[in-house]
Formats: sequence, C-alpha cells, structure tokens
Amino acid sequence: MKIAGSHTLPFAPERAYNLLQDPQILAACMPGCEQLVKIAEDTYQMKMKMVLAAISGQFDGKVRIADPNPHTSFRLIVEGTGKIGFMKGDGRLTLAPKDTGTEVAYEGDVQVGGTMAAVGQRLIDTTSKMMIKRFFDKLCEKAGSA
Amino acid sequence: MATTTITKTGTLVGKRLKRKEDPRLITGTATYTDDIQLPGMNYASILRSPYAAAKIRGIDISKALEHPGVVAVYTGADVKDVGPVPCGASLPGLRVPHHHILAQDRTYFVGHPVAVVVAADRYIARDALDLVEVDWDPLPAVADPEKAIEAGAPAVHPEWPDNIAFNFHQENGEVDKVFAEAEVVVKQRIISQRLIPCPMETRGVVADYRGGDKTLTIYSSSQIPHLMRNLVAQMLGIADNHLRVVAPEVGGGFGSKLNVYAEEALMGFIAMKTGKPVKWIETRRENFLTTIHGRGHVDYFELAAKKDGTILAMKLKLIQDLGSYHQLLTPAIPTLSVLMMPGIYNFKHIRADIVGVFTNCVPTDAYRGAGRPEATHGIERMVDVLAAELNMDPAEIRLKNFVPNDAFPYATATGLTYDSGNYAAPLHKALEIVDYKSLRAEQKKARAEGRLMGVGISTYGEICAMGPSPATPAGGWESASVRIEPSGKVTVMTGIKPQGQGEETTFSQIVADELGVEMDDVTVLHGDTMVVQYGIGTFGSRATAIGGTALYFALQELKKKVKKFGAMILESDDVSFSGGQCICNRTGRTADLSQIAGASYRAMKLPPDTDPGLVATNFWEPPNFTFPFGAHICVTEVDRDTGAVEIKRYVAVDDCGRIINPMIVEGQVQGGVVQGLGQALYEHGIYDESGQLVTGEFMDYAIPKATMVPWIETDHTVTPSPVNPLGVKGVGEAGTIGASPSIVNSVVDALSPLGVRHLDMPLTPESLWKILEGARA
Amino acid sequence: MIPQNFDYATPESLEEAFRLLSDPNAKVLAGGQSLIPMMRLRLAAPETLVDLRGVPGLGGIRLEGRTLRVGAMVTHYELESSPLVRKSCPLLAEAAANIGDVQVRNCGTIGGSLAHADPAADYPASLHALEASVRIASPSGERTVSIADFLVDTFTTALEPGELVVEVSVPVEAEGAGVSYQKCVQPASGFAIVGVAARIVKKDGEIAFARIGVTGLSGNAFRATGVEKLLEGTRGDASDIGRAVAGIGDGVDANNDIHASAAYRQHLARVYAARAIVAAVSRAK
Amino acid sequence: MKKSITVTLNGRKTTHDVEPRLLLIHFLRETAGLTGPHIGCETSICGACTVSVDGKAVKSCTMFAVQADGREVVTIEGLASNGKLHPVQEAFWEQHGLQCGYCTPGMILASKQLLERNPHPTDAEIRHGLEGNLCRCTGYQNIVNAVRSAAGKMGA
Repeated sequence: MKIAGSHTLPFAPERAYNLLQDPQILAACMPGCEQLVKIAEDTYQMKMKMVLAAISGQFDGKVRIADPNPHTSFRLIVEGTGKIGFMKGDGRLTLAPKDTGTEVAYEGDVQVGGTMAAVGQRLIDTTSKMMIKRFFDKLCEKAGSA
Repeated sequence: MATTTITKTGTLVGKRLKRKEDPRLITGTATYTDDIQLPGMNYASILRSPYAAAKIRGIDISKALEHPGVVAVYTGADVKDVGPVPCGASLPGLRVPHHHILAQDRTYFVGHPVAVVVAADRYIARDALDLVEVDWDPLPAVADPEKAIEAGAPAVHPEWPDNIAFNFHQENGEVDKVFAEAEVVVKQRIISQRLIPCPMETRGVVADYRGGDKTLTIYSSSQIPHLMRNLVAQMLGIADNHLRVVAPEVGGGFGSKLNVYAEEALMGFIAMKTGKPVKWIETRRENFLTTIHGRGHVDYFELAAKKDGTILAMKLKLIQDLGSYHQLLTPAIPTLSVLMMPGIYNFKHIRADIVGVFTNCVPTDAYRGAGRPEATHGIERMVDVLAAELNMDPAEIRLKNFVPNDAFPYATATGLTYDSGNYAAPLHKALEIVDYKSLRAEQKKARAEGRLMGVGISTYGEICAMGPSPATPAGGWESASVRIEPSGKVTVMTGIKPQGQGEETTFSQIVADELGVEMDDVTVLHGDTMVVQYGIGTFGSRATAIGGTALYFALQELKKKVKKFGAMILESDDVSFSGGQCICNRTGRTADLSQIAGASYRAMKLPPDTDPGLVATNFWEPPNFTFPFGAHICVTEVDRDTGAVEIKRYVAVDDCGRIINPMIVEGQVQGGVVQGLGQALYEHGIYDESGQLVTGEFMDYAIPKATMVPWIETDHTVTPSPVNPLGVKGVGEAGTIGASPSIVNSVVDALSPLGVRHLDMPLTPESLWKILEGARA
Repeated sequence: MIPQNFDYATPESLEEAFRLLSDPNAKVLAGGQSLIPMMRLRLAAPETLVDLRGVPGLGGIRLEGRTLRVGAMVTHYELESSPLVRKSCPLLAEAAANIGDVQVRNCGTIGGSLAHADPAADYPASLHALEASVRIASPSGERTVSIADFLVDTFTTALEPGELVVEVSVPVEAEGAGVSYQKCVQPASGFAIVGVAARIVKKDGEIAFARIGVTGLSGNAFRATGVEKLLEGTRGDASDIGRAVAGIGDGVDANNDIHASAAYRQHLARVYAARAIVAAVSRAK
Repeated sequence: MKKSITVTLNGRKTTHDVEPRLLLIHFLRETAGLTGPHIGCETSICGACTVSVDGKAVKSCTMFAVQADGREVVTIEGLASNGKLHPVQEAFWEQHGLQCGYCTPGMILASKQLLERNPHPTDAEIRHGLEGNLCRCTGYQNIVNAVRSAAGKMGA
C-alpha cells in the first residue's frame, strides 16, 4: 500500500542527508534494529525485533540506499522476513530546507505478506507511520545529543 | 406461514414442510469432516508461499523432522509424480499449466503449498511448520488481469510470457452490419470483481489407507464425491474401486467445493506413505488464500438498439482473471457467461471474445452462479444504460424486449434453447408488489427534497440443471436408486451431494407422494461412493431438476414392480397402487407395502418375469438445461453525507418452475439474494500489485452480517419446465444472479440526477462519496 | 490456527501478579479478545500468560463522590448493562455497547482494551470526551495519568514494563448533560473507521460545555478541543455545529487503508462529529 | 507444563490435564468429544464456536481451556433436555433458520443469550444481537424469524 508523510528535522539538509545515510544512526534509530552489518556498497544486513503491543516478531533483512541525489533525495529500501511474514518498504525521501531545519518528505510503498497480513489491513498504515515517526524522533534525539 | 407436519400422504409435493436434516444439525450431532476421529490418526499442516511469485532455492526440513511428535515432512520432490491437480475444462488451444500438489522449484500465488508436516496432533504439526526453512528468491508478480496482458508484464508461467491461457470467440448473426446501421449504440466497461466464496465450513480432508486390501478412504467436504474419486484415483495412480470417497455433512460449498484440490491427493499420498490415517483441516486464512475465488471479470459491453428501445445486437470483450493455474472448471466459467449474455431479451446478433488471463492469484472457478451472475449483471446494467440513453423507463424497456411467450422453446443467439418462460409475469407481479407508479412518484418527491432515492430492476434469466452430458466435462446426468426395505421403509441413494439445500426433505416428499409412505419412512443417502451408485453431484442448480427426476423415474419403475408383487399377493390381475398399498379393484382387498416388500424378499413365490427384491435404479440424462427467471426490484437511498447505501425495500419474484417445498425455495432465494448483495455492496477479493491478498481474513473481507441485510420479500410465478416430468427448474443460484444488478441499478438510479450512468461493485460508501464530492465541486 | 506454548498463571493477588509480570516475556491476559487471536496467528507469543481474573480489587464499578471508578477487569458487557453506569455515565455505557459483538463484550475488559491501545478501539473517543484518568499500579506504587497521557500512539501506552492498569475513572455526568457516541463501522471487523463521542451541557439555551473525543481517524485517539471551543457559547444549531466540526481533522495525519482513505476518514470525522453533537445537543436538557 | 482443569460440561463435572495453550474449542471437540460447536475462523469474527461459559455466550476459539477451569460450560449438545428440544432449537427447525447447519450451534447459543437478556426483542435488536455470528446460507431472515418465534414460545 502507498504511504506518504513528512517530518521536520532540526538540522540543515546537508547534515540531515548525511545522518539519514549513516549506518550507525540508522542502526540506532530504526525501531527494533538489533544489528546492521554492511554487506555491500549501500547495502546492509539487518536483524530486527519488532514489538508492538501484543505483536512481536524477529526479522532478518536488508537495508539498501539507492538513487542518491546528495542532500536532496534518495531511495531507501528496507526488507525483512521472519516467521510471522515479511515486510518491504520502498520509498523516496526528499529533503528540503524549512526554516532552519529540513523537511523530510517520504513517499513509497509498504508491502506486508505472510501471517502479518492476516490481522487486518487497517493496522498496516497506522503502524508503518508510527514506526517512521519513532525513527525520526529517535534520530532527532541521537543527533541532537551527538 | 407456519410450517406444518403433514402425516397423510399423497399431497406432500408443494407443501411447506420442516426439514428432515435439521434434528441432527440443531443438536450438534451431525458429522462434518473435522468431527471424524480415527484411531492412530495424524494431523497435517501445510507450509505455503508467502510470495505471489518466487523461486525456491532450497528447503531444509531437518529441524522439523527432529521435532518430537513429527512423523514425516514432505516437499515437492516427494510428490512430483503425484497429480497434477486436474482441469476438467477443455477449450481449443487452452494452455494448461502442470499443477503439482506441492510446488516444485517455483511458486506462483500466495498460499501455494510448498511442504507438509505430519505429526501426532495439530498443535505439534503447527509447531513443526515453523521449523521448516525455505530459501526464497522472490520474483516480480502481476495480479491485475489487464496489466498481465500488457507488454513487459511479469510472466506467471515463464513458458507463456503473454500470460494468455486462451482466446475464445463466439458469434451469431451480422453484428458489424447491425452495429453500423444502429440508431443507438451504448458502451460500458463493467467489472465483476473477485469474490471469495467463504462457506462457513472450510475445506478439510481425512485420508485412511488399509494396506492389507490396498484401499484408501478419503473423507472430504465436497460437492462431488464421485468425480473426486475418479480424479484422485488418477492423481494417485490407484484403481477407482480401491478409493472410497465420503463427503460427510458439508457446511456450505457455493461452488468452492465443486472441485478437486491438491490436498485430497496429498492426504491420500500421506496416508499411503505413513500407513496411518491423516487429517488436514483448512484454516480460514488458507480458505481465503487457496480455495477458489469467483467472478474476476472485466467486461467491455456494447449494445446496439433502435430509438424506440428495441435491442438489436451485443458485443462483449471479456477479460477473465483466471489466476495462476486451472482448477477443475476455471477456463469454462467465462464461457457460461457468454452463453447467457443475451439474458431474456429477444435479439439475435451477438459477438463475444474472451481472453483468459493468468495472474499470480488463486484460481477463479465456479462460485454461486458461476458465469451467469457476471452475464446477468452485464446485460441488466446495459439495458439500464440504454434506457438512460433513451430516457426510457427501465421496466418499459424490458417489457419491450422480452422473448415473447409464444416463442418457446426459444433458440438464443448463443445456441441455447430456452425451455419455457413468461418473462413479463414476474416483472408485473414485482411492479405490483412495490406499487411501481407510487414508488416513482415518491422518488420524484424525494428528489425534490434533495434525497437520493433509487429504484432498480433486474429481470434475470439463468441456465440451470447442469446439464446435458454433451455440455459438461464429466457427464451431466444424475442417478438415483430406490430400495424398499423388507419392512416397507424406503431408502434412496442419490448421486447428488447436498450442502444445505435440503434434498433429504424434498426427495422424501417426492418419494412419499409416489409410494404413499410417510416422510419419516424415507431415508435419503448421499455422499459415499461405497454406498451410492455413481453420480455427479450438487452444483449448477441441478440437484432437484436432474437428481430429482432420476429419482422420479426410478420410483415409476419401482411402482411397476410393487404392483406385480401386489397382484401376486392379492391373487388378482386388476390391481392399483396408491396410498402405500395395492388394492384389488374387484374385491377391495389390500396389501400394504410392508407385506409386499416382505414377500418380494422372502421370494417364496415370484411373479412372472420378476426378480426378488424391490430396488430400482435410474440414470437420467436430461434433454436440455432448464431456464429459470424472475424479477427483482430494489429500492435504495444513498446518504448524501457518507455515501452509504440503505436498502429500503427488496422484492424478489422468482420463477423456478414447479415448487416442491416453498419454505426451502424461499430460503434459497433469501440466502442467494444476500450473497448477491454481498457482491453489490461489500465483498471484494483485493490483491495488491505484488500479489498479496489484502482481504484475506474476515477482518478485512466483509461477508454480510445480520445487521447489514434488509428484509427480503419473496414471491413466485410458476412456469413449469417441459424438460423434466417434475416441471422443476432450479433455484439455488437464482437469488444471487438477480440481486447484484437490481441493487446496482437502484443506486445508479439514485445518483442519476448527478449524471451517473454506471457504478462498479462493490458500491462502497467511499466510492459513492467521491462521486457526490465530484458533483458538489 | 494454533498458538505457541506458554505457561499459564492465575495469581490471587496483585503482588503475585507483579512478580509474574516481572518476566519480560510474560503478558497479561485480561479478556483475551485481542490477544488470543494474535496468539493463534502466532503474531504474539508470550512465554507466560498471567490471567488476572482471580486478582481481587480489579473488578467492580463503584461511585465515589462525583467519580465513577471502573475496575480494569470490568467487561464491556458489565459496563453497557450496569444501571449505575447507564445512569451516572451513559456515554461510557454507550461506548461499551458499540464494541465488537455480544461474545466479545462478554469477555473483553476495559483495562485490556486500553492497554492494547488499538487505534480504532471504541473506548478512547468517549474516555477523551470524559477526560478520564487511568490508575496504574506497579510493585513500586501507584500513579494516575490522564487518558491523553495514557494513550501515546498506535499500540503504545504510558505503561512501563511491569505496570498494570487497575482502574479507570470517569466523572459522573452533569445533570442534564447530553451525550452520544457515533461510529462508522468497518463492516468486516466491526472496528470503528471513525468514532466520535460528544458531551454537551446547555445553559440558557446555549452550549456551556462541550467535550469531543475522536477515535479511528489517526494512529491515536484525541480530544478535539478546537471543536469544543467553537461550540461553546453557541446555540448548537446546524450551522454552529457545521462550523465547529469543519476543522476537526486539521493537522491530523489521518489513517489510510483499504477500508477508507485518509480524505474520506477526514470527511467521516466531520460527519460523525456533527451527528454525535446533534444527538448530544438534542439529549441535553 | 500441563494443568489440571475441572469444568462442568453440560451439567457434568469433568477433570482433564491440558496444555495451557489448548483452545477451549479444541478441548470441547477433541478432549471432551463435543463436536457440536464448530471452528469457522481464527480472528474471532464468525461465532461458529459460540458456547456458554457461566451463562455468557463466548467464542470458544478465543478462550483457552484453562480459563474455563471451575466454570460451567454449555454447548449445543446440552440444550435439549430429556429428548425435548430447547425452544430456540425448535424455532430454528420450524422457521428454516438453517441450511448447511455449520453456523447453527453457535447461532443458537447466541440467540439463547439474546433472549435471556431481552425476552421480547425487536427485529433490529435480534440482528444486532447476532452480529457476532456469520451465516453464509440463509441471508439471516429465517434466523430472525426463528428468534422472534422462540421469544414467543419462551414467553408463553
């Protein structure tokens, strides 16, 4: 399903762009990320544990950064598979200066398969958005303290 | 309209009688497949593809095998010589993928079975399923049939990159000429969306192999036990008389159990391999993902007409979403649509082109109505589109175009012969019930007040009693055997397999009338290939029209025999049989059925040229289909604020020929209408672009609940069928076929002041709200 | 479908429950109506289920001054059918009556529902409108938070590990107040596509007090204070209500799924808010 | 690992050792041999598994057997007494409130609950009270008729 939204970061686009591609920052900010290992240029192997109220699941997956357009946009592909199914997010992030910070707009597709898809489509959009929000909140926190 | 229990015989056909099936069903003592427990039985759980298309690089079953309680794990390699899952349909040039019972190196829909775990119980089997590891390589998939035939679309089967399984063409008359000269031509793209049958009982299989006599018994929730026996025996490479198929109590089918699936052969294979009985019960999730879906049409209709509303010709391009492979009848279903596309209207020029398209989805196949709802929805919508174009009343345009009463038997443009009809009768009756004139006046007033009220009519015709053998893949006859037991009680063995249609009752009514016995003296057996002679099954509204007729003829044969024994006992050559006894017309002496039956089996003395016993069997081949019809009228109002549709009134006047039990017929119509309503307003099997079924549970796929359906007013006209001596036609699918167009026509009518000519199903509030918003803008 | 195995415990005191719940892989079984389906699909796999039904002090509905105190283990059915609730806090009874179906309401509990924090649950709209508070207990003591602070986000609450919801408190409804909960039902699941709760108190023909809660529109339920402000001081006629609800979804990131797009949800929020307010106004004396 | 539970099943006390994860529906169907209640889904929507626990209609696929410990469970098998059908059963039969029969045991238990709480329901109340039970055959009309008729029988 299509997903879109935006978050404002309190950094200039250059810094925001670099942070968003920094594997250490990604590892620290992606919800449930337990491990992120570089396996190729712009591609990382990821282990994550998702916990959402009663739902929990382990995922093995990949994070890939593609079509980089420094400081203005890039494509982020996150995929994971586990016993409860698989998920794949493929979206373009576009950065634009906003006041003293940066507005990061995202637009893309989220696919969920396997048992996860059985609990109700109504939850996919809202939980995806929540995870993305958690990511950006954590990013601000981490980068702010860095 | 209370039901009555009639004990006196001779007049039961036509009566509203309580069902014989019900005592076991209302006390929880019926036996469905999952209720069967066999000593030493294992349980199977199936691992299924989470991807719509993927290569299987490898499967590691070692951990699952080590799990305590696991008996065996099988993968595609183990069963590559079993099967394939059969397709019974044949069309010129049809491409038939070889469908293995477990995926080999590639999967092509979400839910494709990949491995099976056999364990001591269902809990352990499920645990071990998590221990099977598959190395997947996901591939691009295509789920939309129109996209699948675009250049560059992912190929569902690499050997057929165009994704086309077949093209089918049918034509009659001078279509191009009539269209070129027509005063009016209307065109419309009409979608009949994918639907998911959702019987309340999912599928299930129990298999039990006895090595000593090499006999396999398969219990399966099936509409077609005998056909299943033949096909599964072939799949497993065993003799058909070494396979017994039992269809126990079946909790609804609606066409989805008119099939042979991978699991029947798979469980047979497991039982034979392990030497132990095995059970597999489909989860609801599996039912959504892997049991056939219905409909899945994109139709491009064109209608040519005169300015006065006379319909002249029709063109149709039909794109059928077949799914990823063929189940038993998959490719045949759209050809049924083509047969019925003229509806009950009198025109002779017609052209239809079907493109059967592979998609990475579960196959479509027969779902209640199977091809006819799509056709009826198309023609009934097109008639309204034409009426709107010509500013004619939808009732008037229909009356103008009906096949006239003196035209029967009527040869249609698609090669059928309609048996009997009086198409105006149910429409007039329905118009009268709703008081059509007042209704239109009320609508005028409502519109003046800004309310969006609509009146929708559908006058459907359908093809029933499937069917004469030349028109069906596996024989279209039906069988019945009737045995009068030594006590005088009667046992019927029928080749049909009811799933709620109540033939144990209606057939008992027929028997009781013909033999003069009590309803309670009749036992109707079905669904066990070891008990019942070869038969075809229950689908296509055929059970009473063909199975009931076979029963009727068997009874006539039996009565002759009864009379012979009666004459012998009464020592008279002038004997009649009625009211359950033979009467000597000269002396008035009588012999009742138990005396006659007793004598026939004791066989101390036999009448000339007569064998012992009272048994008669009939295999009846129908000379034609039957063609029920009817008129449905639906009154709706659309909420301007939300787009929600409220059904204010629903009237269904059906003509299914002679009625054996009006209570059961009404029940079939009510249930059928609600399934059509489900399609019109709520149901949609949606696959996303990657081939994930996003409406894959009751959380997301809305079948109607009690609060979501209106009161349905039913009535009938009776036009007996000349095809069979009972005069019956069939009613199992009529409600569904008539309902969706009447509802959609009603809502289109409600929104017509906004310029709306057509709406695609389901008519969700949001889709209507968008139109209302567009009109406000 | 079969859940993974787990241990099952039925503590008989809060202390025992806390001890069991100190295991991070333990999970509370309150009514089970959301948890058990998740476990059957193996989306949830707790190692221990702590069934609270034997813990004293978590049930019961009691009136304490102008506050109605509802134990966490009180079922939806108890709430919808309780004469006390229907009289002193009819909005809560109405919300409870709108949840799922009879069987779900017989088992599901208010505490379980709140702790689960489903974004389309029915209670939160009413609890926001009621400015309810949630009493939370842990081995180290108790704290009470407002519903607004309790519901953090989709499936996310203020509960820390080891904490339990023990009670929900709502005010006794003001004399003459009119209340209503209006819900657009998703036909398959019965969850709210949007649901709006309204409480209205009139004085001298004008709306003196308005409280509006919204669920289902976004990832978290909220109180529509902007709408309340616009209503207060008006006579509550159709145009007042129309003006007030126009901005109900402003700045709200509306949910978007196969059942309703974000734009349609925004629209439904306005429509159902207006319906709830109209009903509440008409009921207010 | 296993827990001992004692359940009063259709009036008779019975004790079994069960895994905590054993669903009540599987306990009833496979341990106790009461196959009347059925399984129709895994998301607690369809209601085919409805039984009565301590007088309340519950979906027995959304409850563990261990939760029924010490409670009274009534299934469809326990409704008729001394060979006499319960008025709701009788009414379903007379009004043709069933076709394939699969949803029927749950539907009857839900209807019984409905009439216990509201002895004279309107049609709308009947429909509302049966929202937790899906039927794919009847279109619900004859089920509504049956519940209305049962109300008459029970009131009489």
